[in-house]
Amino acid sequence: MRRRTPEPYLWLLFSGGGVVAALLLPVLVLLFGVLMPLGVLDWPSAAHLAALLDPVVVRLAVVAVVVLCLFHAAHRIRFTSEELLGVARFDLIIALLCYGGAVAGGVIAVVLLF
Amino acid sequence: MTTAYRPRRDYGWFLRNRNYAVFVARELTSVFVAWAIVFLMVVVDAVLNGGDPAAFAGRPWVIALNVLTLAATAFHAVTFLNLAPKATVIRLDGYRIPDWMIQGGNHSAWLLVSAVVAYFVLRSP
Amino acid sequence: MTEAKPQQARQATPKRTITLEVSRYRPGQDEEPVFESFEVPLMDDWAVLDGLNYIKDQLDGTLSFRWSCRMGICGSCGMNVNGRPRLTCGTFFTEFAEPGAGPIRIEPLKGFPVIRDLVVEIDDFLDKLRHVQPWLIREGEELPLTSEYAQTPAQLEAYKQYSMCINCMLCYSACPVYVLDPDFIGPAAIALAQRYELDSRDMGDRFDLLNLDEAVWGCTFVGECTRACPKHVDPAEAIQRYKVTAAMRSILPWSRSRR
Amino acid sequence: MIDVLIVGGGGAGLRAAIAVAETAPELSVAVVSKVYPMRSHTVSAEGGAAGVIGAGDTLDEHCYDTISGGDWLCDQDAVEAFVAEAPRELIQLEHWGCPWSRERDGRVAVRPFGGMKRERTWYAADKTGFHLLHTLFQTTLKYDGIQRYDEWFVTRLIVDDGRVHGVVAVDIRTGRIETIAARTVILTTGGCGRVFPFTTNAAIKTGDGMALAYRAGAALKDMEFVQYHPTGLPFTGILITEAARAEGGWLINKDGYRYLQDYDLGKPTPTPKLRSMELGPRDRLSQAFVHEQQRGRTVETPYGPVVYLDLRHLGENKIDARIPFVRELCRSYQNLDPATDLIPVRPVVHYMMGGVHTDPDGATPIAGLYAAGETACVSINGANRLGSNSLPEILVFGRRAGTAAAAFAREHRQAEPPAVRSQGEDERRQLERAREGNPDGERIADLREEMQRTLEGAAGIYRTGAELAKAADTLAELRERADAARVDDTSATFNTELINLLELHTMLDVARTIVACALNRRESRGAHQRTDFATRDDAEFLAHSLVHRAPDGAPSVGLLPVTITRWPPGERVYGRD
Ligand SMILES: Cc1cc2nc3c(=O)[nH]c(=O)nc-3n(C[C@H](O)[C@H](O)[C@H](O)COP(=O)(O)OP(=O)(O)OC[C@H]3O[C@@H](n4cnc5c(N)ncnc54)[C@H](O)[C@@H]3O)c2cc1C
Ligand code: SF4
Ligand code: F3S
Ligand code: FES
Repeated sequence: MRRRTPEPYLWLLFSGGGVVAALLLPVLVLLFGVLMPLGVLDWPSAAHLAALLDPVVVRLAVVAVVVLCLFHAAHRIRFTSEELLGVARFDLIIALLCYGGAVAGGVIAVVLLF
Repeated sequence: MTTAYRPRRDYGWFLRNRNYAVFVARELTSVFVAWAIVFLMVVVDAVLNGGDPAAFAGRPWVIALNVLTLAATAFHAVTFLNLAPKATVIRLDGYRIPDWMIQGGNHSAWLLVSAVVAYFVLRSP
Repeated sequence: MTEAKPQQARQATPKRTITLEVSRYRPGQDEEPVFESFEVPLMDDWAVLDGLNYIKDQLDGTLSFRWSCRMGICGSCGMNVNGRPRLTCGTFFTEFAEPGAGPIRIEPLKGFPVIRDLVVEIDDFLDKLRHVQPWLIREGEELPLTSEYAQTPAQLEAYKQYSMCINCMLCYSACPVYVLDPDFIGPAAIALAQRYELDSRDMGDRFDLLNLDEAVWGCTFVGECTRACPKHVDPAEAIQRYKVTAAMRSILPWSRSRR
Repeated sequence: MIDVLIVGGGGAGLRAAIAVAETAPELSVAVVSKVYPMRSHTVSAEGGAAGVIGAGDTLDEHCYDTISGGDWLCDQDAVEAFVAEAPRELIQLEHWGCPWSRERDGRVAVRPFGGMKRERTWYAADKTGFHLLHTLFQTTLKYDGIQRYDEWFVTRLIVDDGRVHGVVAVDIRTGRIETIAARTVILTTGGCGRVFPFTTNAAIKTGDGMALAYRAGAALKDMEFVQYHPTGLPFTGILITEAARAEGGWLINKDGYRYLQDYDLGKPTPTPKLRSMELGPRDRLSQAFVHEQQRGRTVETPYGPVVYLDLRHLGENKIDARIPFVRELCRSYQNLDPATDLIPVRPVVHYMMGGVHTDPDGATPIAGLYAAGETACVSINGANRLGSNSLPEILVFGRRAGTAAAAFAREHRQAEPPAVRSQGEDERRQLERAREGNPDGERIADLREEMQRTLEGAAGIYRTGAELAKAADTLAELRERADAARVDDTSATFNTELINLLELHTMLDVARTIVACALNRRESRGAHQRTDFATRDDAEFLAHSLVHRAPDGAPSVGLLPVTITRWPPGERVYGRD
């Protein structure tokens, strides 16, 4: 029996995160990060936004988006840094740091939202 | 007899050809993805815990960074959705659905999702 | 018979010449590869390989390189031409000969140890091919040698593309992951595994051979392997498809079916 | 000591290796090849492999096509064995995974081929040889017992007292010269097209195995029969497969006229008709070209006169489905698209009917020495091979030679005689001397070119006694000059100049036998056409040429009767019925 590898699971999270990030992030950054601060659009009222976040499903979804996107980023950062800097022999540490960061982000999101 | 020459490690490989550079750029969009999440969490925090999202988002450096982030996440979206057919070969009747159809579907989904999100956010109460 | 003598026609009045900068590495003589320049006739229908043969035949008999079929099918003449992995028998001077173009640089395929001049070591690559068990695996009783296993054109089509690999290794040379980490099983070997995995006649299961950090999970989808491949095998696709298969198999361990 | 040592990693060699591994797993088997096996020339074969399978076809018809195609110079017992076993070999390949092209219902598809009365040519698009070789190679990887010596060049057979004992070989990579002792040796080194200047053959086809056997005292058979393929691309000599004509391509001259109708090959029809016109045998088509040229109806190009192969009426879809490689080759190497343009073609040296004299089990008169594939002459090809008979030949006789050698090795377990060591030492000294270099002599390439020109001039499609006699002298003299050839490369590592020198020597030996046999055969038959003896002469020459190396190194030619079983010699009829 060969050693089991966690890569399939990490890759699934990475791919899911990639899809979620691709579908959601550009529009959110466009609205909240660019158009509203620049005054092209008005900020919606805090109450409206809070209302949007009110249902539990939405909160859970936000947590999922956060976790997936962070995993996506963590996965790519792990591999790219190893390839660019040639530090693949420290893979275990790098992987722990990257995925650890993603998990931490998830925890913070839970704390914020619930 | 191992007299073969083993080339030294090439630290600048990603500068050797345009495609490599595009690849690295694609991978580095992930840093912006991470930042986008951080930024959105700050906004969420402000919304839920009584802060002013506009104050943080309005700082010049944050706007500048977000303009870059917009470009990066859009680039991420385009590349990611374009590459999807490679992993998902779909066959109907034994013949393969051409890549452009799958890509077209992905991009339509992206537009749709974006429109829905924008609608809910901007719908005035 | 008065037949034309192609060999002579070949050398008929070259209009111009072109410079080939050829990487030389002579063990025991050179510490590391050095470039040597040769002037060769710039003929319209010459490939880079014809230029190298001109050097070997007329200018310097000590230049070493591999070639055989000169028709893009044996896979032995892969080299780095102006920084890109190419089959030299299928790369023509006309591509580089616009006025003002510099010399053509010819180096051994990147990512492999250099035995001499343009010849690289490929045994490790062959071990990788063998690792994926590239043969048809059957279980149970064999058909007698009087009838074939049926396979419809559509079933053939499902793996055909991955069976077109000529083992030229251009994809390895193009893949930064392989060049940085030679343990990576690499594009052609995984495409070959897929060639059998997707063959309707094959009953084998190469999950344990492919679901490894140094097999499909080593690939970060640079995609350059596919761009380099002269036979349109699309190894990048083969790998990404197996990633999906392997991931599904991992979360649904009971799903043994491969298709 | 290795039980079965196979020299050559092409189709014949790999098939032999598997046969040994399967039938005699307790024996040791090794494949020595001067290139990695999947680079062997079998990889270039395009069109297909003949084997009776379809309804309405019979073994007898395949026999008859082969024998009449070979102008009655085939040994009919060998042909019968070959035809009977070909289909099971092709099915065996299928069972090993070969991606044969298929009919809609999943059965293997067959296509027509030149000189064949029925559709019986199996194909894998137009990369049949490629798929066949890779399937065989990948299948050998399954057997741990098959050892490989990749990129080792065999320079000598060790023969003592009428029995083979092994080979001497150079490891090209390190330059190490080694004696490999073996109980049996199978030569599967392929053909020798490179003795001619304009050939479809890959660079490695230099007739090494023929020369090895010849020098060791074995006979070569029917060496005068050199096949010209009618459709090679000018300049490169790259082959445009006969499948292009089988799918409906036309040969036209400079006036757009399907000229084959003028040469007793039938009447033009819009769709291909078996054994007629463009589907006639290769010797007759190549000869027709020469006559067209003499009538001034060919087109002059910088690379000699050409006619055109017209595929335009087949349409893009059919071309892409059936002969995609033809399109790929035309686009890359001729800068034209067969879907819209005419392809310039001319006859090109393609295949060697002759080779090492063997019986139908591949055995040579030297005990323990076998040969199979293009390097051997069993003989099933006679005076002219039919297209698509060679791939099944390498399978059928590769397997037979493998099995026979295994049986021999099992029964004859000899001890190593002292000759092994002494002959090995002798060879080593010679090779080391060659590697010391020689700054003076003539360039290898120049000598090679002179040899090639000599052969093309004298032993081309049409030959005369006077020219052949002159060529024999030129070649004898070239042989001497080659001993003093210039060698600059004194390195041990990957010394390809040394290999080129060794190949020049083998080619010269082979070239001399071709000319000697051609000179001796005072008749015209199949691919051997003498303008001074223009007809077939069954009374004297219904016989194989057998050529031995005389003590002075010159070839000495004799005759051996042809085996006739059921098909007495008759007229070769194409396009009339
Ligand atoms: C372009 C082309 C197309 C063809 N198409 C068809 C077709 O459609 N149908 C058909 O039936 N036939 C076809 N043929 C003919 C057929 O391909 C060959 O006759 C057949 O492949 C020969 O196989 P082989 O195994 O005998 O030799 P090869 O495949 O030539 O193998 C020879 C082997 O011997 C090794 N070797 C040689 N010398 C030495 C040495 N000194 N030391 C060590 N190793 C050595 C080489 O490395 C190689 O591995 C075609 C031929 C050509 C040229
Ligand atoms: S996949 Fe393509 S590039 Fe890679 S070895 Fe095969 S043919 Fe060459
Ligand atoms: S270039 Fe390399 S990283 Fe993957 S997609 Fe191709 S194998
Ligand atoms: S020489 Fe065979 S692929 Fe180039």
